[in-house]
Amino acid sequence: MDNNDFSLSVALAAIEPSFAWCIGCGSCTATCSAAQFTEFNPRKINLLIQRGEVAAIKQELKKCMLCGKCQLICPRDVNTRKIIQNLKRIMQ
Amino acid sequence: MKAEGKKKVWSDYQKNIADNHYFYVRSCIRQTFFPGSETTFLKILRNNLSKDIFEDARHTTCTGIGYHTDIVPFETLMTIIARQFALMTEAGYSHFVPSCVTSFGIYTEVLDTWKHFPETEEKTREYLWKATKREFKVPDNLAHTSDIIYKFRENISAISKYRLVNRKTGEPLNVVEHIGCHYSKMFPSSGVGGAEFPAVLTGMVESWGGNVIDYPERRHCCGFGFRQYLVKANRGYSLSNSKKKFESMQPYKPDFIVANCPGCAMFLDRWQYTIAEMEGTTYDQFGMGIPVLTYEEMAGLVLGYSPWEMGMQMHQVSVEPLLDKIGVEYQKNEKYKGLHGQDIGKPQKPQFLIV
Amino acid sequence: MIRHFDPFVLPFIVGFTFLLTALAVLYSRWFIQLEAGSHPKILSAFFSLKTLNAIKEVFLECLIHRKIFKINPMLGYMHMSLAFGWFLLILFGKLETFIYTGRFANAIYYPIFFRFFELNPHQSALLNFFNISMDLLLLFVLSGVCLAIIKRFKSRVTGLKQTTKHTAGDRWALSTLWLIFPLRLLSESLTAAFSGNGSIITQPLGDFLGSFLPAQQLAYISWWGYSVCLGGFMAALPFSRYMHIPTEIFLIFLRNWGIFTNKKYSGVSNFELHACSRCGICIDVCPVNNESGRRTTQMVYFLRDLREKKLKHSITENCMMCGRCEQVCPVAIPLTTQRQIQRDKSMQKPFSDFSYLERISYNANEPKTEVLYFAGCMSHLTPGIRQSMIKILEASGIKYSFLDEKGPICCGRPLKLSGKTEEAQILSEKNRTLIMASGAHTLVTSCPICYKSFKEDYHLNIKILHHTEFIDQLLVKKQIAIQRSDEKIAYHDPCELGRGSAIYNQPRQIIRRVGQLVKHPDERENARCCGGSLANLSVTTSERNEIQQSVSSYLSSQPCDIIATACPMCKKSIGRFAEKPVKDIAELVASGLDESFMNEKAIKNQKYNELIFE
Amino acid sequence: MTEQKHIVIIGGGPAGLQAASGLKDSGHQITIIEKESTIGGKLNSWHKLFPEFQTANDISVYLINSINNSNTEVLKQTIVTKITRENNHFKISTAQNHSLKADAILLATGFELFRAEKKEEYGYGIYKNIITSADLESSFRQNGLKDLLLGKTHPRIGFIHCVGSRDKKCGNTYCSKVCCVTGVKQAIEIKQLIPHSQVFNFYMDLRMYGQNFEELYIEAQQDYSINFIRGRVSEIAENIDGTLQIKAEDTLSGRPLKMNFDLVILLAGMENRQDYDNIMDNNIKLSRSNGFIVPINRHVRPNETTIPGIFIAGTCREPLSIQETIADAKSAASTITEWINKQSN
Amino acid sequence: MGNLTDQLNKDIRFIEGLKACMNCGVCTAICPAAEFYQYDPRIICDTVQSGDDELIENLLRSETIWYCGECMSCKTRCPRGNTPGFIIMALRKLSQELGYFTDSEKGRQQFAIKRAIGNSILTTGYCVRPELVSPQHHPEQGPVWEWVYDNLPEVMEKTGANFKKSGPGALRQIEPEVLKELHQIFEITGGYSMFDIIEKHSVQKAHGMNLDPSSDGIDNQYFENTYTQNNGNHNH
Repeated sequence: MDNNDFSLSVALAAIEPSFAWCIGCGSCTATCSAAQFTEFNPRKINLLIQRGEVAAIKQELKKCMLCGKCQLICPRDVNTRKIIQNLKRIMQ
Repeated sequence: MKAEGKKKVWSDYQKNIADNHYFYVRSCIRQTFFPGSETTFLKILRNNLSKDIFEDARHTTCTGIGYHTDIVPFETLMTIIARQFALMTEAGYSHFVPSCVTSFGIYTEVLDTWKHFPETEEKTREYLWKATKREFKVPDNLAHTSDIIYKFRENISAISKYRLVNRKTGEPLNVVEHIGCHYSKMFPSSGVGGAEFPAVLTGMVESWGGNVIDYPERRHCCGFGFRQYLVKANRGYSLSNSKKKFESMQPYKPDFIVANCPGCAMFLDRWQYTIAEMEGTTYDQFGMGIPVLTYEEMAGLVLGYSPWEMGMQMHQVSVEPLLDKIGVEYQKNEKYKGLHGQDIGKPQKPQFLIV
Repeated sequence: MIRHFDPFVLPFIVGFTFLLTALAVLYSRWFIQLEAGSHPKILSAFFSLKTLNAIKEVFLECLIHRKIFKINPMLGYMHMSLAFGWFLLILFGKLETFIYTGRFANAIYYPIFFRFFELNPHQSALLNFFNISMDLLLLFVLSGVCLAIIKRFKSRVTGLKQTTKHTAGDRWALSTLWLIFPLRLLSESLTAAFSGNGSIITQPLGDFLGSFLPAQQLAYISWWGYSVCLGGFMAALPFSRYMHIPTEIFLIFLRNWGIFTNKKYSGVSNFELHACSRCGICIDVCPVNNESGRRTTQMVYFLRDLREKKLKHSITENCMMCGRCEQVCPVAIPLTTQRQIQRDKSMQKPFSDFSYLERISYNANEPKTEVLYFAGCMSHLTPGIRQSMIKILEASGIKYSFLDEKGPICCGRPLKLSGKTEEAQILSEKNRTLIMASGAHTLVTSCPICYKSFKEDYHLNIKILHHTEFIDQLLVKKQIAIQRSDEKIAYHDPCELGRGSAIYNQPRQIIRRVGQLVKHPDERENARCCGGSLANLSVTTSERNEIQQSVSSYLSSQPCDIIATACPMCKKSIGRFAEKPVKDIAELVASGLDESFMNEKAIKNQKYNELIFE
Repeated sequence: MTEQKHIVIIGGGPAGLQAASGLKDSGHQITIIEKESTIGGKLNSWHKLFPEFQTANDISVYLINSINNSNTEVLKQTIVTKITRENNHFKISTAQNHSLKADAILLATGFELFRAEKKEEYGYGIYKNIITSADLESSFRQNGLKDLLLGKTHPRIGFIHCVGSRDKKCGNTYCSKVCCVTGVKQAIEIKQLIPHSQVFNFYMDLRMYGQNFEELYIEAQQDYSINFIRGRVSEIAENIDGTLQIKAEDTLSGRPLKMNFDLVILLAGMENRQDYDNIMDNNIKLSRSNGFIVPINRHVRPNETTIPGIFIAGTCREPLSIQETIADAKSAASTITEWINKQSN
Repeated sequence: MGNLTDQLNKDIRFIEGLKACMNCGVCTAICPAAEFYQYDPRIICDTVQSGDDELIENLLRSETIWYCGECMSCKTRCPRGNTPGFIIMALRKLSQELGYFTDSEKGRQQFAIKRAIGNSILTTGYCVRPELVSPQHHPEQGPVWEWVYDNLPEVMEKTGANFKKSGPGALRQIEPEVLKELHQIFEITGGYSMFDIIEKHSVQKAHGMNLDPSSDGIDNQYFENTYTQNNGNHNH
């Protein structure tokens, strides 16, 4: 953990800090359109950002269809779609 | 580090260790790699401490390694163990002393299982009777050989010839103690000092003048992992675990490592060689590695036993630097000689590790 | 003979020539940049009624400013007085000089500074008539200027909540513009004071001023000022919002000849861009602005930044794409298209991998299905809608199947809106194949977002209906019937369905059958954005909530029992804060279904299929 | 007016004080027996109270004032040695040789903090810079962690939840209930004190059961960017530089995780280790569960023990927050008055 | 509860090992295997606790259950008194009984272990004997061991071992009648049948892989394969 790369979470925090509000309830993953067909797991992505495990995220991100369901059901009003959107831009 | 804190912990784990009349069983790994240690243990008990310790030639392995590689069923294991107990009972002993930590763990586990599931003990008695017509009593006292040495550490200290002190500087030697996982992790109360800060080796080291160092990965497994070492394809597991420990202890500049588990002692010795040859790194300043002792050898040295009769030539990491620090007198050229001084050749020198 | 030159006209001439050259250069460049195929189109359309229409429109929009009048007469008058008044001044001035000199061709500045050059009062009645009318026109224009000045300092007077922030070019042009006509009045009056060539306004004013001022000297200075301002204004024009005055004229012609901005940025886009008068009408209607006081992202600023090449991602992305601004834009610029183009640009190479979709295939649960129902992602979060649709479909007795029963593949519109067109296509292709595989002749969806992309991007050769259209047809063809209740229902038009797809009537027809439809100000084209829109990629959650909150409270405050809508997203956004029950039309219908009727007609459904799906 | 009775309250903490002030106008004689030299109980060692950061001192001052200039008698530094029952009253004798006749006894003996050294793997009392939540409160009272962090400006600080709670290994299967929110509260306080510190909470579940607790948790995440990791810490070891290495699993990402900390705070749970049996004479037997005293009925008679005349209030019955304790003490007071009235007619 | 769960519940170590897991992850935190392999004991507990036969069968056929080193560190820590290590042992037993173990690379290694350790127990009375640790299979043992290995009788004599002689002492020869008792115990307690099951399924697998397992001993292709093959997909 001490040698993880937190640059991404720092960069993202400047644009959209709400990823840190996640309580890991997993409802985003439960509702995710992509998650019914794949292992895609928005909850985990959100977590990996916080843990600075960037490498794992990149491939995963590509599965998101940006449909925005996650946003509608998040109990903590995490701006999930904006987060993914910006991640895509940062990592591109 | 606040020592008094630890002392408090130890006080919670005062283990009852019988003080005489032991029934001794050997260890697969100990007798294979460091038979001298077992010899030394018996000598110390019989000659220095004049205790009665009996070994029955008919005892066998506890099949622990087979059990922990999952090829030997629990029932078989329990019955084999029952047989050992039977031998003990027949010999009129009731204090059972295994030389192996894995065995010790297994004996503890089996006794615990019999306590919680009496039907299993019944079944085992049945099996044993069917197979060997033997019967047994459960031992009154179960102690690992290191517990025995721990119990008599002060007596040994009283008659010691050497101290675990650097003869030149007078400084106590820095000792890394490593406890076999199965000694007390499974049943903390079965080990002297419990699972977190076992006192069994620390007690010896401290009463013989040494200074035990505590390092972050102290509790970590040496990495034997049974199948993880025995199968060539898995040895990376074994190696990486030991490596983790070496890296974690290095900054404390240990003078030697002492272990109470046959496997651990051997691995911590051999993996230093492997890492040196693979990566060109050793964990001391001189490229010779950190000497790894069995607690029997440590006791033997303190009492002035000849390192070579104790079989310390069988270590891959040379022990001489340590012997010199302590000031032990020994014959350099005797090291690789046979019992009657005959020449039986010498091991080759490793590429990197200095011997 | 009369003097025909004086150095003070130089500033005007310089400014004027600069303006002409500038426009010539720019317009010809943009004209060349027009999309391939536009030029022949123009040629063919040039000699046709289209051109006449264009001229009419120019007159109505650029001079009279009809649209602005509609939105708010005060503002309309202001624009008209300035534009039309000024136009007439030029026209009458020209005529006056023509009659006076008897020559048509005069120095370009001559009519403008006529009163300076011709000091003797007119003799003929005709000329006096012109003199009078010129004075009146000047008054007319000045009234506009006054309003403009008031507007700037007290915008609410002209009915605008906010007015646009200005750039340097704007400020320069603006201040010169304000000065032009007062100075003209002053110069003419002062001149009249000593020459008596004034008319009903300038003469008395001149006499009055002359009574205590050295009229002759001041007049000359004032003429200088007048010329400088004129020249200054024209010089500043290409760099200011006033660029819209000439540009709009061209744009109207292009539009009438059928030239629009399509998917790519082209020459016409430039015309559109510069035709924006920054009137600021789009600011007031913008949901993002209204609720969150964000004053950077509205179209007027978006276009300005784009024009000045300092457009930021955050600006491009912070828009609900609800299309309300486009609705009210007096210049009728295709604003959302413009923004979409910028989004497409901002997204570099594709960054998605939907290979996992390959595994999915359509397995028909029955041999032949006529109607294919696609709930859409959002409807899966509003089971009410989904279940109601099933109930209705069952009742109708049509052979249908539920494409995304197990959960949907996104229609791709959200990706498209975020500028990832290519990636969106992968999704739409996948859905397309699934839809076609079903063999259905009609596709019904509950989600306006999906509906729009089905219509626009899917190129399906089968009927595509939003469930409101579908239900309406069912009712019209008496396939289902509902018992009418006397509940008052206010309908909220979803952006994508209303402005987006021009479906306003079907929902209302259905509601009239269910209960009483309640009218309210912000409906149809003027419907508000619910705040849920997926199009906005940078709005924060709290800003989103503010928008949802105000829409909800607006709707709740209407004299109704139920708030109805036809979009799962709207339902969720409004439902979150509304004090009154929020229902989707499908739910209203499903709950009001007339069972007895159902049974009777259950037999006839085969006929029905022939009826609507010929 | 019924004849005056004598009510003895054992324990001068929040529960005892509140009960006393609830009874002071009942016309009965009230005695508080407190083993410490001051009354106020654990309140005296807390700094601020969740969820609104109310100063603990204010509360104790309030409680103490509420019994001032009433005829309530307070015996400080007094330890009860024996309680015997004599026909319809009790006799209480103390180590300080008092002998009191009591018609009713209220046990407000409170709780003891779990002895964190029992979780050896966490090395409390063995490694420096491992402290309990209580230690942290007192160092807050002495204003700051300077002595602990040696002026580090960017320290990394870890909170370990459920220490001595929900843990069979140390015999406490129950949840101590207040540690979750305490951890969140203290994390925030640390952030306020050392803005550049990195704070991590290791939890199994966060049980934000009370009004505004969840809001505090949200605040911790949103305004103080405190990190929460769902995973129980397995062990702590000291590095050569004195920092602490912890091991845990980040169960939400399913990865083992190793981190170094400058300071680790153990959120020690509540225990009731009072040896009542020794004090009570043989015919008085309180029923206990997990060490806490069991009332006749948790729902409707929470303050009455199985022995008529002996009542309970506060955390000697179950883990409670300060607010709950005080509410409980109020109910205990009225229960006692009712009971006495019943007795006398 | 599924059928596999029932079978697991027959194993005392399973009953002992899994009481009620609350997924706190402390076992994974302490686990040496989790640091090295893609391995998470918590998830294994969770899976067996789910009682879902399909999931458990996948587990029994997976590499995962063979990663544990049985150091039992997890037993010390679990706040609910579970022992993931025991659960693993129960799973491995079942995986072998059902023949699932040959589906995984790590599982197939049971063959090598049986041939080496199993046979050693039965023939020498000890799991490990110096003869078994050939420098060829154990390069990591280093030159000193090579020297020991080449001079076993002398070296052992010097250290006071009773190498291959009768009577007590280290490395003594275990007498035939003792071995007989051992065999009978294996016979009666199911030790042999476990060996046979391992042999049976392994031999089948060997043929499936076109590798010769030979009748016994360690000089054959399948031993070589199971003893040395590592596809490198096991670690983080």
